[in-house]
Amino acid sequence: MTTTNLLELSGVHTHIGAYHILHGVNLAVPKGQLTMLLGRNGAGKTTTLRTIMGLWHASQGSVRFGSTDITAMHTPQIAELGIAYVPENMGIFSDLTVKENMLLAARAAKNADQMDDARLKWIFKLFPAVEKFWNHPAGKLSGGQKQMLAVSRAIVEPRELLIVDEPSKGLAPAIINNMIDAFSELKKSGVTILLVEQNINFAQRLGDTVAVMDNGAVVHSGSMAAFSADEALQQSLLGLAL
Amino acid sequence: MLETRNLTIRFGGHVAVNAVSCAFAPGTLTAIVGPNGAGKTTYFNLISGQLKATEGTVTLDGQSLSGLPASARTRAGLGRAFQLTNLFPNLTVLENVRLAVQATREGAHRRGLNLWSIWSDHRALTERADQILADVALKAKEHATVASLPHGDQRKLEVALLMALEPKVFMFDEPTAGMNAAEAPVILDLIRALKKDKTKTILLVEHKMDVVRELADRIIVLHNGQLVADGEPSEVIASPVVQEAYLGVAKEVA
Amino acid sequence: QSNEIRIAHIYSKTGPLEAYGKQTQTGLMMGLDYATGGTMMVNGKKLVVIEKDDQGKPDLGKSLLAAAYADDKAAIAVGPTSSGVALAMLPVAEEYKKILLVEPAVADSITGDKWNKYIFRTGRNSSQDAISNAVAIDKPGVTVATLAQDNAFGRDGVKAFKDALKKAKLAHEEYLPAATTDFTAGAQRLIDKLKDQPGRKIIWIVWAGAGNPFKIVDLDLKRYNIEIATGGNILPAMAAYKALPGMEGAAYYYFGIPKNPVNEAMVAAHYKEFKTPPDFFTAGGFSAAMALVTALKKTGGDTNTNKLISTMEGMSFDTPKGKMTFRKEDHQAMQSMYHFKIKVDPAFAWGVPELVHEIKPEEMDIPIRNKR
Amino acid sequence: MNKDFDWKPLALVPLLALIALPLTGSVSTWLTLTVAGLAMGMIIFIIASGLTLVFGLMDVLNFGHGVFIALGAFVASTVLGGMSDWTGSQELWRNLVAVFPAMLVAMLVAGAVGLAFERFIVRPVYGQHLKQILITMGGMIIGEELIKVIWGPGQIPLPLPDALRGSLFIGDAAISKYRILAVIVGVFVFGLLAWTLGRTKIGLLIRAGVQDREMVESLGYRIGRIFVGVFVVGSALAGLGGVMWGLFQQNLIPQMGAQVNVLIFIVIIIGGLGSTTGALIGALLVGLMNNYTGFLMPTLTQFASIFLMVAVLLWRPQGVYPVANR
Amino acid sequence: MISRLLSNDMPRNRLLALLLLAVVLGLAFAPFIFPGVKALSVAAKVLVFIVLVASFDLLLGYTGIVSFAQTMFFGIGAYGVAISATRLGSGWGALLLGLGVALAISLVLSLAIGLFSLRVRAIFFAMITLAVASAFQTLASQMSDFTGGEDGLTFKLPELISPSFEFAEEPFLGVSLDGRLLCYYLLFVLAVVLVLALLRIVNSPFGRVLQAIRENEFRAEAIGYRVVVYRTTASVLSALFATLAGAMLAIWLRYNGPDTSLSFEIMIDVLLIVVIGGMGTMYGAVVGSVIFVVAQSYLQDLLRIGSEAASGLPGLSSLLSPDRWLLWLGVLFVLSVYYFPTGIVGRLRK
Ligand SMILES: Nc1ncnc2c1ncn2[C@@H]1O[C@H](COP(=O)(O)OP(=O)(O)OP(=O)(O)O)[C@@H](O)[C@H]1O
Ligand SMILES: Nc1ncnc2c1ncn2[C@@H]1O[C@H](COP(=O)(O)OP(=O)(O)OP(=O)(O)O)[C@@H](O)[C@H]1O
Ligand SMILES: [Mg+2]
Ligand SMILES: [Mg+2]
Repeated sequence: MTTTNLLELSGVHTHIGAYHILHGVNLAVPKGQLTMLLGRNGAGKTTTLRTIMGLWHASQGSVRFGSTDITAMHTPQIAELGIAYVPENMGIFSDLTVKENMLLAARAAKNADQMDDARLKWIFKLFPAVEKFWNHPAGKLSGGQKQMLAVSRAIVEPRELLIVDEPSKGLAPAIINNMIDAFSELKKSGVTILLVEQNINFAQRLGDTVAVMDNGAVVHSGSMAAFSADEALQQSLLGLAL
Repeated sequence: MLETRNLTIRFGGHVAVNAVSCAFAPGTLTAIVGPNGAGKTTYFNLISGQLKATEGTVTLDGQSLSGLPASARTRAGLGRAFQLTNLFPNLTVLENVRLAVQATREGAHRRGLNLWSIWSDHRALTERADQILADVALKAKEHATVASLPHGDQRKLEVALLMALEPKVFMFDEPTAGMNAAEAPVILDLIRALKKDKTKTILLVEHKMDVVRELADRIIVLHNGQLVADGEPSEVIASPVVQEAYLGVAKEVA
Repeated sequence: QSNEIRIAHIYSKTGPLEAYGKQTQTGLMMGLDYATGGTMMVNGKKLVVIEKDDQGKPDLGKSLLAAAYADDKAAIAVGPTSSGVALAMLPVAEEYKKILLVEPAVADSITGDKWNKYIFRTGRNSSQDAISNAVAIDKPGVTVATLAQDNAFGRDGVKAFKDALKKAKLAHEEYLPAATTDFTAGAQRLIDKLKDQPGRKIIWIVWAGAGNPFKIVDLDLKRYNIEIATGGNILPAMAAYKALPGMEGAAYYYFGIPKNPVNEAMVAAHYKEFKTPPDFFTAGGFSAAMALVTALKKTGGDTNTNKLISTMEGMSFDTPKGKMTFRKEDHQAMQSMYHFKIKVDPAFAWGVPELVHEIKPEEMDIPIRNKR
Repeated sequence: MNKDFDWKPLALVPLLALIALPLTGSVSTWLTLTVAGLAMGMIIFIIASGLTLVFGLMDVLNFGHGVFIALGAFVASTVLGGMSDWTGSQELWRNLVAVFPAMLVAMLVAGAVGLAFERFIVRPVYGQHLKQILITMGGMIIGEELIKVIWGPGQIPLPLPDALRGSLFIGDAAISKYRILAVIVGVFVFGLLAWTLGRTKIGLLIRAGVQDREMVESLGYRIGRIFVGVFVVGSALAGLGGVMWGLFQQNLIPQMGAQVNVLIFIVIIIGGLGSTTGALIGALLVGLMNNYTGFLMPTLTQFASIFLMVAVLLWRPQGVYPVANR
Repeated sequence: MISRLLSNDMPRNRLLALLLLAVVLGLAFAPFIFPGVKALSVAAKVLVFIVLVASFDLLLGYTGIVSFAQTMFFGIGAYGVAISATRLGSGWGALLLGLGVALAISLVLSLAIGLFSLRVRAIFFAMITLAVASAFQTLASQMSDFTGGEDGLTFKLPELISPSFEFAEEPFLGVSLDGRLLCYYLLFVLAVVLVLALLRIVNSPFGRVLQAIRENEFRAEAIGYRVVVYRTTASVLSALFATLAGAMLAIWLRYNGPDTSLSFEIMIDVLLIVVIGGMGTMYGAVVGSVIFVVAQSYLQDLLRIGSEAASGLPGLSSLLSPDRWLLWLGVLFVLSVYYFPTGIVGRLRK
């Protein structure tokens, strides 16, 4: 199977202030697949995602999205190319209602009536809380509900690439199942997904390819199947067996 | 003994915690589980005083805490770590912990209002803080500012602050959420050590069922704000409410 | 050193009264030039003016005056623009035993209870303003109500005015906060008090500052036959008078009114330099210069303070407003004021005050308020 | 939105007027005061409306806002000064023809200066209140001094066009004509703002951007440009407010902007930071309150609006219409 | 020893230490190093501002409260001295009584404002204090029988610290030994003591709690600190120190009026100094005050030189005119926020 890479980072270095965080990250996200980015706390996963989104800029190396070089582009431009991003802290607008949060994510809609009904229904089915609290201020949601809203926002309109930072944290097992369903459905519809995850089961069930980071660099990448099978590798990279 | 009686809170029409009566004995670890939005965090908020109950009471060792503000409840012996990390972002890791040590040790409320002694003279506080940081494996980063810590380390610090308070009641709200599987044991070991102490009351909100199964002496289940199950871990997990509403039938992943 | 006479001019070069202060400075320089015949010399000594900016701040004025006397060795100081600054400065003159010629600060207490013997004033004081206005409108059968700022300036003014009214009846005193912008409420109270009075009804306004109390005519006072009267003001402020043709009052100065050679010279010089007529405070600065040079000429250029004081007490000197005399008791310059009536002339951007009558110093009974 | 519209704050305005009725004594006096107060409120609303956007929505504590008000007024004086044929005319339409371009030019100039102000002064300090206070204060000083350089440090007159002087009468109660114009302009500004913020996404975007700028950008919005745009509109509205305020005062001083700062901050706070309706109510309440206390207890007028603000905050600590749940 | 005196809060940077040493020595010997009435006035103003700014930094830098009422308390101190000296004569008793009454009023007022407003949103607190301060200013000018209104009060103080008192015939090192000199040293000692006291307070356990509250009020409450108590205590302390600074001003000027101690302009100067110096560092107050007050006092002189140099270029020279000194002060505001985001002390310590 020959796959083209939708997103490609090569030799990316990122500095935050005086700190040198990423030391030459090479990462390829094949089109139409779900790529899992794993690694210990502090390995640089979040930093990598933020660098892709242009929230921090690489000091060296390049980031390509499809045929576009997005290394130096500004965040809104990058998002407009068709990338949705769920940050680690969820980025909920707590003063706005759930509806308003969703409306902002739906770029094509001018007001709430113009949002895609079928898609909303689908979201409501996956994450009932979003419907239930539709007119509530989002700041009042529970931790898990916020997480659901954050993911719902990312999928309210179709996007080519979905980047999600730890979507499963704080979710009840039943909802994690929904989340897994959601991502597999999205994948089926042709969306490419890049996920950072700590929940290994989650990672294993969904991932097509895997990349493991440590100390600001990708130290392993390959297919999920091969990674799952190789316990010694897991042990050495993550300090545990899946 | 921590006890809530008929504890209720309404937000407009929505009853987030509905008449929950429950007692927690020292020396036991009670896990609180339930779907997202079940009211677990809100229940904690009611106990620790971040929210005012619409109805019901909270007592600790027979002393009523109901009218007290959060700070007074903390001084009375309730300790709390938050679900969403909530620290002093521009102070160093060490100072964060030291502040918590100062807050509750040795009648230290007065010490907090002490305007005239020099802070750095209070060596004992620093030593204690250092010790706690060693416990949560953050010693190496004690001079880093909190804002620059990765998410996982912030979670650890959150727990460290709780430890520093040396409360009678420990309330953990998803302490390992977002923590790497290799790091989580540090926190879990701490909780195990607390359990050994046998005098502490421990409440733990956690979605990872393997953790719950291993640590809990007892599980209570909240659903739509109501207490719907209470008992032995294996029993409760096997019960149909939990299987259906929480675990999403048998497709357990965590 | 002995070939120079240093004069410090401390005024609001900047701050809220900047525009006034600058007029004074212009007038002072023109006056010195005129009085010395363009030489800036008196008895072979050069007059040097040192400018200092008090920014309208009393504390600053105070330390500047001290610095002027001590560091800059000024023999005489002129200024300042604001009364508050002047009052803070008075003790400094006494401390350093040097003359302070106050111009144009108006507060009565400068030559009243806060006075000391080193203080002279060429500018008019509040009483002169108020009393001249009283003289202008004080007729039998007239009912007057006053509208003033609720501060020392307004209350002093009304008090002096009230004391000077002999024939007219005072119906009401209205004090509004100095920062008032909407005068409707005050106007309504005035109307309520005046509307049922018989005879001629006048609201006398004493107001300095940003608000525009003349807007009350928009409430159509004519319905009740109520007129408005007020003193003179600087030209931009008199733009508001355009809406009040026929209004009467008494002014300190208007360039078209006094007929004397000094005024003619000043107006001509001012037109030449700035293409505009001189204003209120220009005349003041000019008068101060005339007083200084007259005194210095009399002492033969001697700046000994006691000698200057004895020379200046009772001294008369020419100014754009005619002859002024420093009263011996309180060193206040006695001077004419002008009863005017507003005429609207499209050639001018302001309401033009036409002279009705020159109120000579003798016609005004200005009380002596210092405790000498 | 209409179903559960919170009418209580709206009722405050007639309530205040009713309380004042027995106190003022005569109906015609009360009517004069009330109508003048409401119209004054409208003028205050116009000068405060820009700040609703800048401070209320964008959360920029712009102490320099007053400078745009002053700027608008001074620009108007120049424009009107050049059209004395039109302003001097007795015909209303000719006067309005003169006032309209004055407003337009004032808004354009204020908006353009706002653009520069945003770029050089406000942009580095979004989200940092303290620095905003300082840097905009600096901007205010610079602006005021530049006004002095251009128009001179003194007072300059801005006479009201002839046909707008004087009053109309309802029985014995007088209503000055200019205030009627102010009400018309105020209603127009209110309508436009309420529509833009209520019916389009722009209001949401700004509020979201204030909370989490990075997230809004990650959603693909160029929040930087939106902020610039809103700031420019806010400044232009301040310029318009300046024209109205200047014509009301009839004379201008460079410090006039600083003088209205506290007043408009009070209005915005009463309104609930960012709510247009709230700001309108705040302005009307302040206008009425000033007139009633001015009539009943003149010495207390200065404290009236502060008292009002404290009272409102005791009732609703977030202002009458907190924007978060608008 | 020095370290205890500074409450173990050392400058932690050699340049900063040298700078502070220079400031202290410069102020200690100011009458001898910088001759002239103006220079001494500037030095005295620096002393007053150091205390005022340091008191404000306790509130702003350490506790994170933005208040515009600091000059109100400053004014209360100044009026306390001024009114009692005007009414009760020029004795030490009157001076102390006035100060005592002023401190009591500040205490009550700051307590009231604190308890009421610290419960509302931070930004509302700022606006409320702004409104209260402006109302207070109006009040001071309206109660003119008592306060002298806009004109203010000029008064006499004890002989010992008045200019007319000379305790030695001969000048010493060219400086006449008079009451003015004594007055300056009184201020100097007061300033040193007060700043050291503030330094002690911010480095006490209490001071640390304040910083915690500034960082995250919610969490500070959760770990057991009663936030309202701490914040109110901080506002009261800050108000009291500001009152003392006001008294120092009145003692030096022997005059007080609304513009001198209550004006919003002073408030803004104070804010700017805190930012230039470095928020949350008492040393910032010291360094910032010196730089700012000196710059403000001599800016006009500097501009005069500039505008003479630029007299050939009409546009530039009207901008460089000394009358437009405020313009440049405004530019200074803007630039200092741009280039010293952490203040001088923050930058040096980095
Ligand atoms: N603002 C910052 N300033 C300085 N260092 C930072 C900052 N943000 C992150 N870092 C550092 O960058 C490194 C990588 O952090 P990052 O957040 O990318 O880790 P992560 O892999 O996402 O960890 P986690 O799983 O805990 O979220 C960490 O060592 C962290 O301390
Ligand atoms: N301040 C509030 N105002 C209104 N509703 C609230 C408030 N706080 C919580 N809620 C609601 O109460 C319910 C319970 O929330 P809570 O945070 O206790 O859930 P939780 O059980 O902790 O869930 P999670 O596992 O997702 O953290 C939620 O539906 C939430 O929306
Ligand atoms: Mg991360
Ligand atoms: Mg929760």
